[in-house]
Amino acid sequence: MADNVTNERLTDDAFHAQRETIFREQLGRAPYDLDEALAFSLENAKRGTVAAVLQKAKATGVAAVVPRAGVASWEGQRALMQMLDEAGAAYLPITIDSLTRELQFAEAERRLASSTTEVSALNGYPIVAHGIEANRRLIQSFDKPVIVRANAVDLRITAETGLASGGTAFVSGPMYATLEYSKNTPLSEGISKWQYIFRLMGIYSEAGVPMADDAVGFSQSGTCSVPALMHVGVILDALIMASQGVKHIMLYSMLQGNIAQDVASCLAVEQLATEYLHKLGLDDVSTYVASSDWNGAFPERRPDAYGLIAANVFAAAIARAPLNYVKTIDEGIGVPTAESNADSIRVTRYLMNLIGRQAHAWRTPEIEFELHLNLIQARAILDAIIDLGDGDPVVGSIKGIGTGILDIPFSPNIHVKGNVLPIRDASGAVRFLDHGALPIPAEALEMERERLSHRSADPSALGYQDVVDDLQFLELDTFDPATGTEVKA
Amino acid sequence: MADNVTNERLTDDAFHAQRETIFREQLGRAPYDLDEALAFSLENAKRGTVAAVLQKAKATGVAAVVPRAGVASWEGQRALMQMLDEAGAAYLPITIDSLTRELQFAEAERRLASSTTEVSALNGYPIVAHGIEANRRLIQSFDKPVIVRANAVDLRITAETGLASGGTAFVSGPMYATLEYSKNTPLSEGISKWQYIFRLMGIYSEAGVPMADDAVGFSQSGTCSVPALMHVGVILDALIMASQGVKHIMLYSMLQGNIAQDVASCLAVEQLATEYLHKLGLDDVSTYVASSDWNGAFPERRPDAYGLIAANVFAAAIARAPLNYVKTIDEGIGVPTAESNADSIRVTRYLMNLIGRQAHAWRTPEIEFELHLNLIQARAILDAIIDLGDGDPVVGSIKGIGTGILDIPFSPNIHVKGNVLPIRDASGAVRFLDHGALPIPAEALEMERERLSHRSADPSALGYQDVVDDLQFLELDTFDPATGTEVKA
Amino acid sequence: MTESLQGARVVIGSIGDDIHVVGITILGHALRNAGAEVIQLGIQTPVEEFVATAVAEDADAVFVSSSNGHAAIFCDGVRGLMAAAGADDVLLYVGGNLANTAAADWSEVEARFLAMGFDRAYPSRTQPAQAISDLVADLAQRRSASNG
Amino acid sequence: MTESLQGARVVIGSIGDDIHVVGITILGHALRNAGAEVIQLGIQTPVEEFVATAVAEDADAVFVSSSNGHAAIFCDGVRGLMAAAGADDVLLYVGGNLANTAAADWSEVEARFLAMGFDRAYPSRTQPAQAISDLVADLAQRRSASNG
Ligand code: B12
Ligand code: B12
Repeated sequence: MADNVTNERLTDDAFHAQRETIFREQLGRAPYDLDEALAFSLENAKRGTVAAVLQKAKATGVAAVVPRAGVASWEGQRALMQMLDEAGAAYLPITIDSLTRELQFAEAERRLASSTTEVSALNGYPIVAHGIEANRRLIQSFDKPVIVRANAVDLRITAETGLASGGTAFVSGPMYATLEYSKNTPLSEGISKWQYIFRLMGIYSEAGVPMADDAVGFSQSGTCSVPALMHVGVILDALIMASQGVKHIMLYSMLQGNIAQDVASCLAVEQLATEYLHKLGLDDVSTYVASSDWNGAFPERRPDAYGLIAANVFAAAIARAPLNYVKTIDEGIGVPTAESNADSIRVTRYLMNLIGRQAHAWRTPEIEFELHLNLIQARAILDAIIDLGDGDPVVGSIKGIGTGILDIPFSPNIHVKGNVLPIRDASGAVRFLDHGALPIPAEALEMERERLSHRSADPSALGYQDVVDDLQFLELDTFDPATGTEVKA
Repeated sequence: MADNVTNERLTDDAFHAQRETIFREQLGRAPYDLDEALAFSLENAKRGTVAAVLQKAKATGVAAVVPRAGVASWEGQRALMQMLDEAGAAYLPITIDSLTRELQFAEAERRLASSTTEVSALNGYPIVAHGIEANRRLIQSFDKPVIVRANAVDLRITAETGLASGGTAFVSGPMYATLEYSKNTPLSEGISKWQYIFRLMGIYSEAGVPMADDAVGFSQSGTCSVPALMHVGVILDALIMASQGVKHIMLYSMLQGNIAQDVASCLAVEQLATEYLHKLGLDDVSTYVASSDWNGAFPERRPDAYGLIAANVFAAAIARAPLNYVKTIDEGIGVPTAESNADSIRVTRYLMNLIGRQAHAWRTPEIEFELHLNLIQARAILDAIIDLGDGDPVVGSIKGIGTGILDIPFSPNIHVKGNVLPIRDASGAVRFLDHGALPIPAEALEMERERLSHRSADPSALGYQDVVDDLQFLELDTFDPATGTEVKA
Repeated sequence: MTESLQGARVVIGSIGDDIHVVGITILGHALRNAGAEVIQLGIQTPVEEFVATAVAEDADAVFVSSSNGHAAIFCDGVRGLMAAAGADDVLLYVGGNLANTAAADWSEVEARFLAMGFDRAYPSRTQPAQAISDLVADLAQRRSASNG
Repeated sequence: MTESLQGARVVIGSIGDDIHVVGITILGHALRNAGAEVIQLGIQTPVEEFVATAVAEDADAVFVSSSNGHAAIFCDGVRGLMAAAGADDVLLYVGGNLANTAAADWSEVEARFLAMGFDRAYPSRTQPAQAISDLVADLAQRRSASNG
């Protein structure tokens, strides 16, 4: 199957055959009753959906702020979600543990049994182990809609369970799951497994439950990356989603600390999505920019983390992103406490409000510079991939990984060339130190080179060690206690 | 005496006569031995001065971050300063309690006796009650220089004590102390008492100890105010200081939440100071913009306070202010704990560093708009005042208070007309709702009217209640928990 | 605009060495809007001036504000001096920022000021509407008590 | 560039279901710079693969990394399987982010992993230089112990 994967929509037959197989193989049982699940979901969706929240946010200009969070026990997860609800999350997350994601359902169940409301032995909520009935009770105990958050190559059972339980949004796609999260999986396999999930979402949507999905692309690598390259992944994920019938797509834009570049990144990803969805004739899709707080190494000290989150919110507010995925002030330490989750939402909302009022004043020439650069880079790569696939982005991506016209930095996946390296310029904006075989236009390379020359008179002297140092850029611990000032790097 | 106050420098005779009188009247003793104090100070200044810290900050572009803090007991104050030192304060504050400021030295001494290291019965450090010897031990126990912070009409004994104890900077001036801090004192009296202090600082400076002073002007009224009007006070204070021989002046610029206006405010106050000091032939004075975190009602919740401080730091960093007076995340609650002081300094430093690197990208047209507006308003008022005094700003100010060409909002002082009212526009920038008799040029009024029209189609419909509501603007508590979004005002 | 304080006479000011003017400005404005006759003493009002004004103006209530952390220093004697001046029936309210550390617990602070003889003590951020409706109630109760 | 690990053979990877790759990438790079022969297993390495590789490659040390909060789940069996494979003399280090909550106390976490049989356990944010100098010391001690 994985050999001739294309961007075609899965047929009903193929979908249902695959459905039988995975339920039998992974759970040793027949599939959930889909009609029952759709009927439940339709009823449940009357109470609200993630798509509706996002539509409202886009229309009113008041951004939805959403955290990520999951613990093992039902009561613990209930308490966590209640606290996030009160803190003002626009919709509520259920983040799934990584044993479940890796299909180790039995082990997840064992660890759930050894977890208490206070102590979680898992790094998320084992949604399969809890079972649909308990999940529904959990979800229906809140007024706000729920997103089920997970990322891995094969989340078909997790998605089936999450959607049947009343979740109205899901996370991720094949680019992120395969190339940023898996060691051995070929991209073709990741795509085909995710196409199943998107088709499932399509079926729910066609039944009247508008399912939404986070297109993460290469935007959560945990390292800095050139925004255009992150967008390539987002757009490819989005095209694959939309082709299977997903109608509401959240476009990730990870914020990296250089505000002009971050604003441009949010603007670019929306523009690119519109362009390329249109190019493939997928016009009836709604998109929402999801600005996402910095996803790499966070400062350990809370005040610094507040500062970093503030810098991110500035960018998101200026770009008027309708959705912000917020990190917490405990990110650099460990799984956040309930209180720090609430505090992180509050500081985000406060600044969204304050800066949102003055956003129009901050569309600067620097943002236009970054936007132009971003667009010409992303279009060059996307066009080359789609051409390589003779118009099919799936075929093009799979081939592109082999030739390196699709390549990313710091990938754990053995099939990725890994010749690309990002580096920060003197202002903290992210550039290519090495663009490998990515078809970056000469104009863009020249723009980047000029910017890098402010960091080092001879940009070619910048090397791997600078890349490594940059990984900790936002920890920014350059304080000299003796003089009470920051020592400039 | 107060009747014919001018901007002339105090003669040595007048100074020493006044010195004898105040020591006798207020402390019932002879003045401190000035030669001994100068000798001590000169020796002590070798370890560093506030002026030197500021010179370095201005030269390197790495801002000095300084908190304000004072408690009653010596040990408590020592512990507080040590913590601020470790947190990275560029120089250390000793804030004086308000009984001492109001010359109730005996009562302050009684309350000191009932204070412990843990519990302070006073809202600051009673510097006169502690005595020079103890103060010197306190100041000399730190490597960093010390600023003595106080504000009131008559701080002559406090200043004498602070300087003789080894402080190398002092706070405030007659505009702030008289018009923002006193109910009955006429401006002439406030000016003449502060001229004494500035002359004292001049004497130290001439002896080789470069004393620095915060020109606060109308920048700490506790309410929002049009920046140009705040600057008028700062410039008048600075001119009076410089005329008595103060050579290092920190120019306050209070940050109010609209970042473009705040950046412009920092740029304007420096430009105005240079212009008007030059106009009066006072060219050998160094000035340092002191961005000061919002000084009005603070949000009660810590994450909100972090957000507000972050917004302020953005402005300060873009303006490249060499000095930032930081508020704390506990400001809205009460006298801050040591820990929240440290946290507030840290978040400030983190963002100064991060945003400082990208400051050049944010000199926007909006900032130029605000800068132009600020300058034409401030120059019109300052020129009118100086004209009224036939070239003497002191004479002009005193007359101006009577005619209302010098007027401020929310003054507690009975001599102030109080016809001026500030109001926020839709972006949070502060405009005149009523400019009373201030000689604001037509061009400026038109610029403001246009901006206010975005808040209300009919700006003349905005009234006193809107002003009152605006006082709590930065508490911004518009959160709707049910939807998890901010409800726009 | 509610006129529920029609006829009531309220003396208001910041006490002692306190220079915070914003709270009393707003509060005075709100009391006036609610129909009261407001005698605004402004900042740094000595205890004696509160008492003398209350007597001279035949006040129904005195609103003492203190924000600078020195409330405990200056508020202690108010009730005693009022009594000595024969004005024991005047309502005494106190508000502003009565503690002097962020760590203070409000219920303890409140108890302390009630013990000093204030009829009501308010935490910071009290909305004027709250104080106004309390005053309406307290005045009504007085009236019915003196009628009954 | 210090070459103090010349000749040492180090197996490194993220364990179990962990996909965090940045830490092991940097650490591998640093070990290589210090002269070691690095066998990089990448992310999601099963315990069995650590053991088999250590044996096959005749490793001096195995660096197990776990960041995702599941360290306790996967690290328990490493020492036992190494012993069973007759490779009991291989140094076992573990690092990354070993607790699974921000509230955890490091000394307790460390004790737990040492009890599992690791020679050293490291808190998050450990600089590679620290681990390298510890490894130099541990290897030197082994060598002198086996010589003595
Ligand atoms: C603005 C301000 C200033 C301005 C004041 C300008 C002016 N002329 O008014 C300046 C900068 C000058 C200032 C100075 C000082 N301040 Co100040 N200031 C503030 C601040 C930021 C806001 C106060 C305010 O205007 N609030 C808005 C108004 C509307 O609210 P409000 O005053 O609470 O009043 C409302 C209610 O409380 C109620 N209310 C008030 N009084 C009463 C009375 C009654 C009977 C009733 C029913 C209701 C009521 O009505 C109002 C309705 O909205 C507060 C912190 C904060 N809240 O954010 C600190 C604060 C009050 N200040 C403080 C201090 C310590 C000082 C100084 C001593 C600082 C110093 N050491 O230099 C000096 C005071 C010197 C002196 N001699 O008094 C502390 C008080 C500490 C404490 N009590 O625990 C605070 C809390 C700051 C802090 N966190 O440390 N300050
Ligand atoms: C980037 C990141 C990600 C990226 C990873 C991308 C990638 N492919 O690597 C993404 C977004 C994909 C991700 C996913 C997840 N993450 Co994550 N992630 C981070 C983050 C922000 C930075 C990690 C990092 O790169 N640090 C920089 C490197 C250089 O530091 P390091 O890894 O600590 O390594 C250094 C040292 O520790 C040392 N070291 C490391 N290992 C070893 C071993 C030995 C023997 C020695 C001597 C030294 C050593 O060497 C390095 C030298 O500099 C951290 C939080 C933080 N630190 O800010 C969370 C964090 C590690 N993640 C966390 C979690 C829970 C997850 C998820 C489970 C989230 C979820 N529920 O969806 C998933 C994992 C799923 C899975 N199957 O594993 C938690 C872990 C909680 C805990 N342990 O208490 C953290 C702490 C975030 C948090 N506060 O909740 N994550």
